[in-house]
Amino acid sequence: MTLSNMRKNGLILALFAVIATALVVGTEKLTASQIERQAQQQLLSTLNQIIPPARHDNDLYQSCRLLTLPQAQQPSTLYRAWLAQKPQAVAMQVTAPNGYSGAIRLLVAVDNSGYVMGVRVLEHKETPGLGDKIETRKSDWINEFNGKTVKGADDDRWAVKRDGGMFDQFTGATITPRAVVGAVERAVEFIKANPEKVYSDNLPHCQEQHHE
Amino acid sequence: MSIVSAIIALGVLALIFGLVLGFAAVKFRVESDPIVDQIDAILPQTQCGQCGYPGCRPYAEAIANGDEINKCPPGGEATIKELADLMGVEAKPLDSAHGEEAVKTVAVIREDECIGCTKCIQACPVDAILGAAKQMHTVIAHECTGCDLCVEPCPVDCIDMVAERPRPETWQWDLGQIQQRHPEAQAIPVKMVE
Amino acid sequence: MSEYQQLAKQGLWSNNPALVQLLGLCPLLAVTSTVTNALGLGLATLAVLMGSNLIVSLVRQWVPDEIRIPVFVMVIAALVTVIQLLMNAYVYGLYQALGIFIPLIVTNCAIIGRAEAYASKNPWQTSLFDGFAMGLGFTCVLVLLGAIREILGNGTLFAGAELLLGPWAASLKIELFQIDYPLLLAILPPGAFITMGFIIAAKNVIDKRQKMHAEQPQKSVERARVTAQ
Amino acid sequence: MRGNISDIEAGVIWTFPGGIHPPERKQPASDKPLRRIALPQQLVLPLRQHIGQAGDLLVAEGDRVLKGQALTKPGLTNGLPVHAPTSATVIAIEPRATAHPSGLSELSIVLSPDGEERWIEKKPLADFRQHDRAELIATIKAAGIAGLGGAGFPTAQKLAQQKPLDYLIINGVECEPYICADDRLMREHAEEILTGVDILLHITGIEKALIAIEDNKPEAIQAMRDAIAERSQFALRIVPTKYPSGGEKQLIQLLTGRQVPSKGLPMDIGLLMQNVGTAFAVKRAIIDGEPLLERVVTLTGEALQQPGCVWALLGTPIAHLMEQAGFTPDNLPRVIMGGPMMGFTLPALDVPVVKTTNCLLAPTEKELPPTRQELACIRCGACADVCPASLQPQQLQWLAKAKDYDALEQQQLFDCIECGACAYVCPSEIPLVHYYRKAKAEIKNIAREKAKAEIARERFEARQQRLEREKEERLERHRKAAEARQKAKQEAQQSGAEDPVQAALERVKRKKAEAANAEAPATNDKPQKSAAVAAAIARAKAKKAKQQAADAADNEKDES
Amino acid sequence: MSFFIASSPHEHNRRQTSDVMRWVLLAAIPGVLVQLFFFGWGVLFQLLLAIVTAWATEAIALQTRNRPALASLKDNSALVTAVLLAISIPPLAPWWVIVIGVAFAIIVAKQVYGGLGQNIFNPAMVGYVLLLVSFPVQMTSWLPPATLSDNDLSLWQTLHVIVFEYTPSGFSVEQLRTGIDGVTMATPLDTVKTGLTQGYTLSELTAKSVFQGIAGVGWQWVNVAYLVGGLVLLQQRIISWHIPLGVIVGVAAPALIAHSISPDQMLGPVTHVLSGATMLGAFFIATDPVSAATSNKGRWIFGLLIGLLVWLIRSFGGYPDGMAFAVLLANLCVPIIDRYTRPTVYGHGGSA
Repeated sequence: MTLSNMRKNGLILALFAVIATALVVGTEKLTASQIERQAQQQLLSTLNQIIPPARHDNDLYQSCRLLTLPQAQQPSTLYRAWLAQKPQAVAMQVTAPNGYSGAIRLLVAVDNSGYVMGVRVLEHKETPGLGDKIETRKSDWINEFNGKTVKGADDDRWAVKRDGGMFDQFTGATITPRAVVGAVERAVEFIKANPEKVYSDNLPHCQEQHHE
Repeated sequence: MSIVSAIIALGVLALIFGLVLGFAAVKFRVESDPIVDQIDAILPQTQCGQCGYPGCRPYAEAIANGDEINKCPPGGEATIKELADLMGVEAKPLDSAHGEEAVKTVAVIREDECIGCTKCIQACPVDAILGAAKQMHTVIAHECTGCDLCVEPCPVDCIDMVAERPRPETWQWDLGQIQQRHPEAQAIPVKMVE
Repeated sequence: MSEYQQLAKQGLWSNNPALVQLLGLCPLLAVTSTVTNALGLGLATLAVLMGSNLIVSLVRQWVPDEIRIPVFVMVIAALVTVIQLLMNAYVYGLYQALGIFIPLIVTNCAIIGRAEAYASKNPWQTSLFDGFAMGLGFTCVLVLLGAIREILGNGTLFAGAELLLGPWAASLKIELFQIDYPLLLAILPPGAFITMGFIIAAKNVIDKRQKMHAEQPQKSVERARVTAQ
Repeated sequence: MRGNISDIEAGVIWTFPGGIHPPERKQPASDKPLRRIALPQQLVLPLRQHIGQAGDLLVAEGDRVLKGQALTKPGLTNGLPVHAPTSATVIAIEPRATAHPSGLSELSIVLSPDGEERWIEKKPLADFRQHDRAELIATIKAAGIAGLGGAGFPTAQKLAQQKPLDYLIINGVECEPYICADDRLMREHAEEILTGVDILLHITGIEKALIAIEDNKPEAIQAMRDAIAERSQFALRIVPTKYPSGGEKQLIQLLTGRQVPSKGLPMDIGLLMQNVGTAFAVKRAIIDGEPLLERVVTLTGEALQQPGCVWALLGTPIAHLMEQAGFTPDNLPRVIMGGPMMGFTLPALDVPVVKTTNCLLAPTEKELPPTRQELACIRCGACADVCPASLQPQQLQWLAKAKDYDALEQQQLFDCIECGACAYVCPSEIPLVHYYRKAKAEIKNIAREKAKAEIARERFEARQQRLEREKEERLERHRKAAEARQKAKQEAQQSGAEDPVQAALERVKRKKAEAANAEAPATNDKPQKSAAVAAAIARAKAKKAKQQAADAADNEKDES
Repeated sequence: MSFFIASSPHEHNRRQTSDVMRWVLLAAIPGVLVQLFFFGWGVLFQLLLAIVTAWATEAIALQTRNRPALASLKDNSALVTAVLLAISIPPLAPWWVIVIGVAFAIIVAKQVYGGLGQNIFNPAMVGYVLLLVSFPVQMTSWLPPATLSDNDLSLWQTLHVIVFEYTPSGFSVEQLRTGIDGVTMATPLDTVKTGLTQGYTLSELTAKSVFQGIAGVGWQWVNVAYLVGGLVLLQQRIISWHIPLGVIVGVAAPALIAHSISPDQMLGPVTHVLSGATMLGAFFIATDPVSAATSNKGRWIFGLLIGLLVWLIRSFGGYPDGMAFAVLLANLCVPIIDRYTRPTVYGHGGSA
């Protein structure tokens, strides 16, 4: 009685498990390439917003390289744009750790002369309606960076207006813009100071990238 | 390769758990508790049949099988609440199709009119009427549940249902009641927020 | 009332999983900041619910009582994973917005609740329909909640519909009014709780009104004679 | 911290949680000496004036009785007799409104005094130390003494308990506003009270008596202090004025730091408490041989022209006392039996003074305005702060409103002493005590109903079994009869005799014919009865028809 | 003659709910006056708006619930909610801020729960948190105290700002907030909060003009005034001392320890106690009987919990002040506190 019941239950449950797993695995196989394509498109559309197609002739997605910034624990991702074999611009993923509610991930594009081409927010957890004005969907504040550059190591214009800088803060939220400004400043400063590192051919390729 | 191993791993896991469950189902079977007894204990035992069942026990069995809990007028709101707690369902208002919650009554036989037909004795569900054929009958008041099943069978209509007389020790602290007895008194209304 | 009508009424109103059973509140409250998100999660839940009800109903004869829960869970988990993968592949934008909440559908008690309460006892046709009705009821509440929160919090409706329905849907977006100071609370999680409370209250009010207006036919039940007369 | 003997001996006064300080208003009644009032026209003596059963009647209507004559004899249980407070004629024995908040009636003996005050023969035991315990207790019981403080527990019963006791506490606290009956008694009869206490000590064998008085009665304290000067077993304890320090449990906590366990009695913790009035009554019963015939009643309130404390015979109608005190009601006439905190209003003034009547308060509307509209509870906790039993009145109130009786019992509703402190302070004027009383009554009723339902169930099941058994027996009988018939038939057929059924039928026919012949002389008995039954049925039918006709007429009237 | 019957007790101390509430209102007057002095006429307009809204919404809500509106309005409880909320928000906040806040407090936090006595949260604080979460810009736009302000707004100008969000001459609130040193002023606690995240030390921050005095210009006197009002309430036995003392100790004790360990990062106890909403919270908000614990021991715990939470939020949380959140969180704990601080009932083995 006990044995037959055990056998029956065990086999049925195993059967279901096998079928269910097979189903999941099968779907995964079928959709894998499509998912990869989607992720790629998503990133490309962002990249193309800040590095216009006219400025490059290489495949930005394939140009991905990893670079470890000084004092950073994890490497940052770089996308480098070339036009006729000449380095044109680089888009760098940076993280502003001191957002109002956690880290803000940014993509900062800087051209070969050190001017900001565009900044986009990849991910953030700021208060909706307040800190989320860093998104282009909500406000065009982030475009304030376009065409700016850092002069010297201690450029005190790179701060929000309340702290005496040149960037607006949003009413009610100073911490978020402060964090973004700081992170962009660091990125621009580094790229401007180290073009040889950024455009170096020896950087490792991104592996297993964009597995969100 | 990973596909096959994933499927095998899950299959084996499932097999093991299936075996364990199959084993547990046989070994740890519990007999269900006698819910009918618990329900029966809550019902007021008037055996009046207003619920549509012949007696409280049959109604308890019906509830255990999923019948509504709001069919007992003698028990009223309190009984419904207790049943709702026991059965884990929401308390509903009393189903008025079965009658209204009324004051507690006792059957009284007007003894000089009784002809001794014993019909009420047969009707009484709790044997609370004393008497024999062609002898005058009387109700044992403290055994009467007030179900009024004896009223209808009486051929000479000599049974009355009278409200239980309040005694000082059963008195309900209702200032309105005092006024009924002493019409000249006036209650300063105790304005209670119910 | 036919069985299907009965099921539809149950799912959409009288036993609505979100409003009455209060099941699956976690994803419900987390993603309903816009109509689009709400609709996306609602449709995903609807699909899972129909699928799980159908499968559970079909296999119910072969599943012994002891292992029915693991089997149901497995069926649901597999379905959700499949749907998650499909969304990732074909509605990527929405997937990114709903991302972390899709797996939560597995633990949505509404789904296992229906499998257990209905599909495991009924034929596949009605079970499928029950899944549809319940899922639709759930989706409706989600969309309603999303609409209220989106209007209060953003002043818009159907913002981002293109993520779900394709580029043409971008024109669906309605800008109701431009607000300088949106009611932030509405799009924050507490706003979802409060709005949900009001929706449930409104449902109860409607039910009560209906009950008052519907004149109860005065029926009377025959007393059982406990004893011989 | 359970109060130990040395602390108690040292005269430590503990404290109890909560309590309130309502205006005392003992004056002007407490300033006037005790006085006697004119005999009333009638005395109404309810048979039951204490906690327990009523006694059996010893007199009948029309009997003449002497002062002090017992009118009832206690039954086997905890009963007490009642006595004729003066020589009189029994004019009625009937239910009369009794001194109970419900205004319900109880069987009472109505006396018409003859004004002669002829005493029955007294049997004093003046030298009480020569008599043994049982005899003294029997005398106290025969004197009908019940606790005069308020509860009315038979004193003899309290004394008869055999438990080791540390202290006898004499309660002269009288903490309720207005009341000064014990105050006056102590001022004027300190010596007698202490003699009573001596007797109580002798009976119980307790070493020491603590006499507790609130510090707002300096004259009484002085009188008692003077009286105990020579008595070493006595100690006076002055407790600070706070309501309800005179409550039995609270006073015990004040004097000994001990708490009476829930549902327990003071004697469980080695204490016995008696009221000063009771001690006085004991003295009179033992030393003078006079049963309990009268008590001190405070007549007070601004609606009375002559407030003061009076000696009132038990059974005196309240109306008579009111008349004597010059009752001039305003537009909110009220008479409260007891004090303003725990007393109850009387629906009518025909109720008598009973053994527990310590005060009659007739306030004007301005003096004690009626409660206003109950407002929502704001959970301010003022009630919990003043509750002497450390209950959570606001919680209890909510549970009582929700009729959650299980939770009420869990939160110890039955430890509420109904002192009214919570309702006194409630800013929302919620009649808290009223809710508790209703809930308590309801819980007790439910328990009664439950017990009754259990009996009903047993009887129902027994009946079902009986019916089942009878049915089986009947079937068995039928089966046997059928078998027998079958057998007989077979036998008959075998023996070739005639069919027994046929024979039986013929026998019956023959009998009937005989009966028809014999009918004429036999009519005198049976038919007459059946005629009476028929008449009864006919009468019932006629009544029913009339009822229906009347209903129909009513309906018509309604329609028109 | 007809006699009146009633249930005992027949005596009552005659202090009603409305009296209790009236005393709370009276005791708030000194604080309101000080606020009026430092922050201008706006305080008065906010009070008026709040009171009108409170009465209107309470009346409508009661009407909808089929309850007698007048009797409940007379208990003054809506008035207390309105006043507490009005004095908690920036005086120049647009008119709709206070209207939304009070309406939400009365309808959702009070009437939806069943009216006075049934609400588990302090209605005024629910309204405040709603506003703070929903309109952070308006709710943090405090003016610099009058003595430090560059602008002196007249009655008419104030009204104009509250109604149209600009002065007749077109200045926004943001511009009005500029102090005498030309920098936009924040409250002392706000200054500390933002300053510390920028890496300043406390001594640098407290050197700023807002910190003149013991604990910040204006705010210290506001707190002192509420303390005075609170003492009146104590003296009148409207509130018991357990909650206020608990709150103050709950703030000051951890502040003292933290300050002595890390004087450059952690504010001292005196600053904590005399800034922000400490005194208002301790004496007027936390003591709301409906949502507070009921036993004395429970009140102690309740007060300490609020104080500790306030200190934690101020020191480590996202907001410069945390009274509202602390009170609401403590409100949540009240049933548990009440459950476990229930005194032993007489005769159940408790000590005497």
